[in-house]
Amino acid sequence: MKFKTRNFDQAETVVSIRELSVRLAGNETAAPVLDHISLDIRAGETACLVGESGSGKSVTSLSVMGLLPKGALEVCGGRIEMDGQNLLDLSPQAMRQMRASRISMIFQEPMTALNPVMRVGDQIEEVLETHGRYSASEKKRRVLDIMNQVHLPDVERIYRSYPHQLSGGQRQRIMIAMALILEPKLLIADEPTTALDVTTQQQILSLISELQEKHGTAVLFITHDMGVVAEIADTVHVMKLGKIVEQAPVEQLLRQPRQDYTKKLLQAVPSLVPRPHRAADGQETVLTVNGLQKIYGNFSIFSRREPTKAASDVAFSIARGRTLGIVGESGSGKSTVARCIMRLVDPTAGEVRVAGHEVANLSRSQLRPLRKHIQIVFQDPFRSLNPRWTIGQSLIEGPLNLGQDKHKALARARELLTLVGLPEDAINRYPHQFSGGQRQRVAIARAIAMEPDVLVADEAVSALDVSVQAQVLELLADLQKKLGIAILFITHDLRVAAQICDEVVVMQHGRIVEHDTAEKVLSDPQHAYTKTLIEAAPGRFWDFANFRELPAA
Amino acid sequence: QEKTITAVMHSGLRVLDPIITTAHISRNHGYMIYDVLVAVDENFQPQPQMADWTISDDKLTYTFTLRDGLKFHDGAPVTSKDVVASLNRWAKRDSGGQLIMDVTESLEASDDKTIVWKLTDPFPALLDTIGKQSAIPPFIMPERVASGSADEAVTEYIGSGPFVFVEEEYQPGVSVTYRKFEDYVPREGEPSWMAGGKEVKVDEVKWVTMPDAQTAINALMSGEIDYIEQVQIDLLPLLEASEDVVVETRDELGYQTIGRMNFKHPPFDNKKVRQAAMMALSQEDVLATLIGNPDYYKVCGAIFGCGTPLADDAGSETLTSGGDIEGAKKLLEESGYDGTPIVLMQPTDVVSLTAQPVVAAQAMRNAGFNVDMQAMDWQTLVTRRASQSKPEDGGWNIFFTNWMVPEVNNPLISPMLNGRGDNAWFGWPEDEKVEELRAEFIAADTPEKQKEVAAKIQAHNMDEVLYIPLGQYIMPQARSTKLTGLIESPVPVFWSVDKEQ
Amino acid sequence: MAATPEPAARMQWLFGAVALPKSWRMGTGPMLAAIVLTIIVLAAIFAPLFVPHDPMEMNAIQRLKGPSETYPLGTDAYGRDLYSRVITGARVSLFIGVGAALVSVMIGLVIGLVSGFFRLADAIIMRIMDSLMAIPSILLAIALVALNGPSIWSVIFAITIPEIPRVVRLVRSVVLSVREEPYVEAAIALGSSMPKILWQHVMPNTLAPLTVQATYICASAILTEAILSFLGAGVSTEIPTWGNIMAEGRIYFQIKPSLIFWPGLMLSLCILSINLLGDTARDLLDPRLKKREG
Amino acid sequence: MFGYIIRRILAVIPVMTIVAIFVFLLLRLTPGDPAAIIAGDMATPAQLERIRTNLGLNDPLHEQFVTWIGLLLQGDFGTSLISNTPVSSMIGQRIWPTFNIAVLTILLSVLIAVPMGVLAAWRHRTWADYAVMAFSVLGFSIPVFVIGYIFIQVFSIELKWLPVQGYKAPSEGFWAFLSRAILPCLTLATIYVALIARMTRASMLEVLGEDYIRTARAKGVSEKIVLFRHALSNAAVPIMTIIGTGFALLIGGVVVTESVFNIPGIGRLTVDAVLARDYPVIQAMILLTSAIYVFINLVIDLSYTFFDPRIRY
Ligand SMILES: Nc1ncnc2c1ncn2[C@@H]1O[C@H](COP(=O)(O)OP(=O)(O)OP(=O)(O)O)[C@@H](O)[C@H]1O
Ligand SMILES: Nc1ncnc2c1ncn2[C@@H]1O[C@H](COP(=O)(O)OP(=O)(O)OP(=O)(O)O)[C@@H](O)[C@H]1O
Ligand SMILES: [Mg+2]
Ligand SMILES: [Mg+2]
Repeated sequence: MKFKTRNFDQAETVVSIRELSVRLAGNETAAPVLDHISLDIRAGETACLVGESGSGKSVTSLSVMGLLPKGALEVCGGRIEMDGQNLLDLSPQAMRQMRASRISMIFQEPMTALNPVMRVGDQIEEVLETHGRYSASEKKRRVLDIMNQVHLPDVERIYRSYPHQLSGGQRQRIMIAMALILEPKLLIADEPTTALDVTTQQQILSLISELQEKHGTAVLFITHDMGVVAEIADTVHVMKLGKIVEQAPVEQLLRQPRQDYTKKLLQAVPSLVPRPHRAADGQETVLTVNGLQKIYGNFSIFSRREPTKAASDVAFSIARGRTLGIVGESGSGKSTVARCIMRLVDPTAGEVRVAGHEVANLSRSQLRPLRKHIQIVFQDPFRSLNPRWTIGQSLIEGPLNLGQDKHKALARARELLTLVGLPEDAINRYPHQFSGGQRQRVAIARAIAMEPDVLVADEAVSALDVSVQAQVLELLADLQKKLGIAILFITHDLRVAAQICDEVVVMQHGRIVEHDTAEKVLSDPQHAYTKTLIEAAPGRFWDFANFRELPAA
Repeated sequence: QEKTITAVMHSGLRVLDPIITTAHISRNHGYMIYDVLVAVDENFQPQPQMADWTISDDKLTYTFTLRDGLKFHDGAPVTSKDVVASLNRWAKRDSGGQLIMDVTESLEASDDKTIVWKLTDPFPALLDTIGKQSAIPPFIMPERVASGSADEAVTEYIGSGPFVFVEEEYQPGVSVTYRKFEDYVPREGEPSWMAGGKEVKVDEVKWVTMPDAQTAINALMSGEIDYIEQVQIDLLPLLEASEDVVVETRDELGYQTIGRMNFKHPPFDNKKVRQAAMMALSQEDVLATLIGNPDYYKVCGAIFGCGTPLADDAGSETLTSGGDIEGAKKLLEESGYDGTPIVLMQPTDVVSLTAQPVVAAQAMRNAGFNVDMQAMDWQTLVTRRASQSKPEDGGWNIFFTNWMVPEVNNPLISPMLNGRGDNAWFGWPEDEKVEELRAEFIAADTPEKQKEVAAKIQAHNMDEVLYIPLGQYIMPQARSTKLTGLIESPVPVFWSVDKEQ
Repeated sequence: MAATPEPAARMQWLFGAVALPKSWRMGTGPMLAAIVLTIIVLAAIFAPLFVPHDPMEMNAIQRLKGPSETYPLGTDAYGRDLYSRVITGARVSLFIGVGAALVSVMIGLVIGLVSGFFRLADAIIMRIMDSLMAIPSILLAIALVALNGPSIWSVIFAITIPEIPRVVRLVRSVVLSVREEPYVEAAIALGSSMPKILWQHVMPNTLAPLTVQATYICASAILTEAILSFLGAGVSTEIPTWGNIMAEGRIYFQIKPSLIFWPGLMLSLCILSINLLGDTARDLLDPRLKKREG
Repeated sequence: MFGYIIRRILAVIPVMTIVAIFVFLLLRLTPGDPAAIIAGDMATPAQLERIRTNLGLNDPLHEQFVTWIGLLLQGDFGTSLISNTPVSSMIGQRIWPTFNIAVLTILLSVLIAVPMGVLAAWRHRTWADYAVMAFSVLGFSIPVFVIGYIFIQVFSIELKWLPVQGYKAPSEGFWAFLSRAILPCLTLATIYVALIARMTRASMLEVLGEDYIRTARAKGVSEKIVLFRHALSNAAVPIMTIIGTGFALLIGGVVVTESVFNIPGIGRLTVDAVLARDYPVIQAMILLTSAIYVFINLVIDLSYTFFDPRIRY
C-alpha cells in the first residue's frame, strides 16, 4: 500500500488551532465538548480527524467556521489563528467575509446540505454575489468553469437543475464547487462521502485531492472510515472525548499506533478478508426464495408514473446455522427482498418458503402464527424500538402473541438480555436510556425471543460506529453458534459481509448478478459489477487490525 | 346637489309585498311607494287621501271618487279598476277586510274614477278599516299586479305613492333606495299621520339596516347617517353627549307587550290557572327590565292601549300594581294545578323580546309554577307556536310578543280577541262570548256605544285571560339636527322632511 | 402526487411546535396556568357556596349599575349580579370547552385510526370528512343549534361536528407516518394483530398532538360559544356563560364595558392557561422530547 | 400537473354532493318556517298553510331535493323564499364586499404575520419571540366582536381617523373603500395573523435547523438573505397550507365582522337567511363557501409546486 509521504516542513501554516476549548453554553460544570485541542494544517496538507462518534470532530470544524450552534455550544478558551488574526475575535461581519473566500466547508449529507428550492447554479453563484462584484456573464462563466473542474457532466443543464434532480455524487460535487470557487486557503470536509456508495465515494475522494494539488489548498478531512484515511491522509489526528489523543503522519499511525485507543479503533475495522470457510454441514434448508419479484408503483389510470422494478427473479436459499449476505449499492433492491420475505410488503410474484411453509400468498391473519419462524432486525436502532415501551414490554410482545404466559416470558426476557450482554435490570428501562449499540442488542434479543429459524438483518450494523459494529457482529456470530439460526445479512459494506457471511449474493438493479461463497465472491469476483464494488473499497490493501499490508492475494 | 336621507330602520326590508305580510317594515315600505284611498289622521279620524267618498243614507253604499292627477310610477293614470283589484286582493289577507267582505254585496268600478261598494248589512267601521295603518293597509297597485294570487308575493313594485322604489339598488335585508316621484300630486293640507299632503322635499331616501345597535349610534354621531328609527333606550346616554343629534318620540302610542297562553293544553286550558299566572306578573318588572328608563314605558292595564279612544283598564289591578304572588299562589292551589311543566318559549335573537320571558318565568316560579323555559331563535318560535301538539311533543304553553298599539286598539283588528278556536290566532281560544261581543262592537254605530262594548271586552279579557297585557313602551327615534319637518306618526314617514345641506 | 402536508397535521404541529421559554416550560408558566385554571374550575364548582347572588336572580330596579357592596362588579341589563354570573359562567363555558374537546377527540381518534390503517375505509371516510370540513363551521353551528334548540348539548354538538374532521386528519397523518416506523413493522413481524398494533403502538403517538389539538378545540369551543351567543344562537341567556354574558353585554360596550371586560378577561386567562398547559402536557407525553431536553 | 388538476376537480364532485345532501337534509329537519316570516305576526294558521303550499314546502322531501338539484345542475340557485329575488343575483350583489375584505385581510395578515413569525424564529427564545407568541395566544383568546368594538372605539370614536361603519366599493374611490375596509380587515386579521405568525415561526424554526441553512451561512451570506431567501422559501409550504385552512376561520369571522361594521356581505346574508330559514339562499351559500374552500385549497396545493420544485403533480 502506498501512503502519502510528502513533507510539509517547508509549507506555510494555513491555520493553527491552539488550546481550543468548547463547552455547552450556560453549563460550566459539564465536561467540555472540546478540551484544549491544538492542531496545525499547512498549505497542501490533508489532515484527517478520526475518532468514534461524538468525540468532537464536527464541533472542531464548526468552531473554525464560526458556525457553532448559537445558544448550545460556546468557545471557552484557545485561539484559531489564520492570516495572522484570531478568528475567534472577528466580528460577525468579518467572519462572514472569511467564509467561502478563505475557509470553506463541505458537509456530510449532500441530500440535505443544498437548498432544495434553489437552482444549484444560483446556489454556487451566491458565493460570488456575496464576496465580490462580478458582472452577470462573468459570474456565470466562473460557475460553469468550476462545475467543469469538478467533472460535472452537461454543466449547462445541471446549472439550471434543482438539487433533487441530481444524484448524490453530483450534489456532493456541487458542494465542492461551491466550496472551492473562491480558492480558499482551507477546505474543511466533514464526512463528505459517508452518505455515498463506494464507487461514488472513490470519485469524490480523488476529485478532492486533484483540486487540492491544483490550488494548494489545506484540507481538514473528517471521517471515521479508516479506509478513507489510509487513502488520502498526510497527517492523522485521533480524537477521543473531546481531546486529541494522538497525532502522526498517516503511515506511522497505521503501522505503529502508540495509544491503546488508536489501536482499538484500528482493530475494530473489519477486514476485507473473508472469514474462514465453514463447511455446510447438511442441515435442512429453512428459507427458500424463488423467482421473487416486486414492482412498486400504483396502477391508477391517472398516474403516468413508471412502476419501479425493485426486485426481479431473485432466488436463493439458506440452511440452518448459515449466513447469507446480500450486498450491492444503494437502491439495488436489498431491503425490498428482505421486506418481501418478511411479508411486510406483498411480493408481486414468486415464492418464499419459511421453515417448510409457503408464505408468499398467505393473508395477514394466516401469516401470524408463522411469524415466529422468521424475525428481522432493522438498520436504525433509534427507531426500531417503541420509545414509549420499556425494554421488557418490547421483549415479551412476540411471546405474548404466541400465547405465552407473561411471567415466563419476562423471565426469558431477562435471560435474553444477559445473552446479548446487557444487565438484567435493563428490562425496566426505556430505549432512550441506551446507546445505539445497546439498542441494537435489544432489537436482536427481541427477535431471538421468538426462537426463529431465520433472522433477517437489514443493515443491522450500518448505523453503528466501528467499535460497536464489531461487538454486534460478534454477538450475531455467537448467537448463531448457540442457537443455530440461519441469518440473512444485508449490507452495503463489503468488509462487514466478509466478516460474517458464508455465502454472498451481489445485487444490482434488483437482480442477482453473482452468488457464491464469500471467499470466492470477494477474492475472485466474476461479474464486472462486483469487481468495481471491490475495487472501490478504500484501503483495501491494508490490514488495519494487524497494522500491516494485506498479504497479496 | 342632491339631498339624500340615510335612515337606519328597525329591520331589514325583505318582503316587498305589503299585502302578503304583516311585517311592519313592509308596511312602511308600502307607505313610501303606494298610496291609500282613505287614511286616519292623528285623531283616529278617516280622511280622504286618494279618494273622497259619500255614504248612502242606509249606510249600505259607499261611493269613492278618485281625485285628479293620480299616476302610477310607470306613468299610467290610476283608475277605479286598479282600486277594485287592489281592494279585493287586500281583503283576502286582512282580517278586517274579510269581515267587510262577509257583508259585501258588490265592489265595482262604475267609471274610471268612481268605485261603488255595496253592503248587505251596515258596517260602521268600514272607513276606519280601510283607513287604518295596521296590520295590512289597502295599498293601491295597478290592476295587472293586484289581480294575482293573494298568497303569492307580487313581483312588480309600482305604486302611485310619493316615492319610487329603485329596484337596481335594492339589497334584500340590507338597503333599499327610494327616489322622489316627480309626478306625485300631494293632497292639499297639512300632513297628519297617513292623511294630508305628502310633500316630498328630498331627492332620495335610503333605508339601511344595521345589525348592531351601537354601530348605528356611532354612525349617526359621526354624521354618516341621518336618522335612526328606533334607538335602544339603554344606549340613549351615548347620544346625549352629541349636539348634532336630537332624540325624540315620534309615536306617542308606541308598543304593547303581551303574553299569550295556549288554551288547547293543560294547564292553561284551566281558567283559574291562567288567572293565577296573570296574577303573578308585574308590568313594572317586565317593563323595567325590558326598557329600563321609566320615561319610555308606561304601566297600562288597557288591552286596547292607553291613549286610544277605547282604553279602559278594568281588571288589571294586580298587573299594574306589582303583581300579587300570594294571591297567585292561592289561586293556583285552588285550581288544582298538578305541577305540569309550563313550556315557555324564549326567543334569543330579538332584543325587544328577550326580557319578558325571563322576568315572567321568574315570577311564575315564585308563584309555584313549574316553568320550563326553552330558548330558541325567533324563527323556531314562530314555527313552534303554530303547532297544536302537546307541549311535551313540540307544542307550547306560553309565549310573548309585542304589538304596535294601533294594531290592537280595537276588538276587530286585535288578533288575540278572536275566539274561533282553531281559526283563531295562536293559542286557539274557543270563546263564544268574545265573538258575541265583537259582533256587538261591529253593530255599534256611535263612538259612545263602541266604548261601552269595548269596556265589556276588556273585562271579559281580564277574566278569561285571552291574553295578558304587560304594558306599553315607546321607542324614541334619533335624528341629525339637519333633518327638519318630521311629523308625528306611528309609521315613520319621509314626506315633508327636509335636510339642510 | 408528492407529499402535500396534511393540514390537520400542520395544525397540531403548529400548536405543538410552540417552544415555550425554558423557564415557563419547567416551572413558572405552566405552574401559573395550572393555578389559574384550578382556581377558575374550583370557583365554578363551588360557585353556589360563595357568590353573593343567585346568578339568575333579576332585580329590574338595579339594572346596569356600577360596582357596589352588594354587587361587586355591578349588574347587567336584567339587574343580575355580574360577579356571580361571571364566576358561575365558568361552569358552562368550561363544560362546553372540555365537552367539545373530549367528544371530538374521542370520535376523531377512532375514525382516524381506522381510516389511517384500512385503505378501503379510508377513501370513503376521507371524502365524508372533506365534506364536513368544507362546510363553514360557524354556519353549520348556527344551523345545528337552530335544529336542536340552544341547549348546552347542541352547542357542544355543533362545535364538535366540524372539529371531528380535523382530528381525523391529524390522527390519520400520525398513523400514516407511524405505520412506516420500524418498530411497527417489527410488531407486525412479531405477529401482533392489527387492533393491538393500532391501540398499543400507534395510538400513543397521537396523544401528544391530540392533547395540543384538544386544548385548541377547547379554547375555540369557548370562543365559538361566544360567537354563537353573539349571533343569537347560543345557550339560553338565562344560564350564564362567558359567551352569552359578553353577547348580552355587547350592546352596552360603550356605556358599560365591564360587561364584556370581566367575562372576556376570564375567557382570555382560561384560553391562555389551557394553551400553556396543552403545550406542557405535550412535552410531558413525549419521552423522546424529554430526552432531548434533558 | 394537468392530470392532477383534473383529478382534484373530479374529487370535488363527491365532496360537493355530500355537502349538498347534508345541507339539504339538515335544513329540512331544522324547525322554522319561512312562510311565517313572509306572512308576519298576524297571519292565521290557514294563511301560513297556503303560503307554504305555494312555496312548495309541502311537497315530499325527495321531490324538493330533485327539483333543487335539477335547477342547480342548470346553474340556477333558485329564488329566495322571503324576498322573492333570484339567489344568484343576491349573492352577486353581496359577494364583492366580502371578497374585497377577505382579499385585503389575507394580504394584510400575510404582510404582518410572516415578518413577525420570521423575527420570532430568528430571535428564538428572546423577548421578541415571546412577544410574538404572546400576541398569537391573545389573538386567539379574544372574541372577534370585542376586537372590532375596541378598534371602533379607538380609531373611529376617540381618534376620529376613520368612519365607524359601512362599505364602499373600490370603484367609488380607493380611499373611500380603504378607509372603511381597514378596520374590519384588521379585526379579521387579528386571529389570522395569530395563526400565520405562529405557523411561520414554527416552520421557520424547523427550517433554520436544516443543513442547507448552515451551508448558506458557511458561504458567508448575510442573515437577511439566510432568512428570507433560504429559510422562508423552504418554510412556505406549511404557511400556505395554514393560509388555506385558516380560510375556514375567516368565514366565521366574516359573519361577525360584517355585523359589527355593517358591511353588506355574504356573511350577514347567510346568517339572515339561516335565521329566516330562507332555504335556497342557505343552500346556495353553504355550497358556495364549500366550493370556495375546496377551490382555495386546490390553488394552494398547486402553489406548492411554485414554492417547492420537488413537488410535482
Ligand atoms: N448542538 C449541540 N448541543 C449540545 N451538544 C452538542 C451539540 N452538537 C454536538 N454536541 C455534543 O458535542 C459532542 C461532540 O459532537 P460532534 O458532533 O463533534 O461529534 P462527531 O465526532 O462529529 O461525531 P459523529 O462521528 O457522530 O459525527 C457530542 O458529545 C455531542 O453530544
Ligand atoms: N415503497 C416504495 N415505493 C416505490 N418504490 C420503492 C419503495 N421502496 C423502495 N422503492 C424503490 O425500490 C428500489 C429498491 O429499493 P431498496 O430499498 O430495496 O434498496 P436497497 O438496496 O435496500 O438500498 P439501500 O442500500 O439504500 O437501503 C429503489 O429504486 C427504491 O427507490
Ligand atoms: Mg460529526
Ligand atoms: Mg435498504
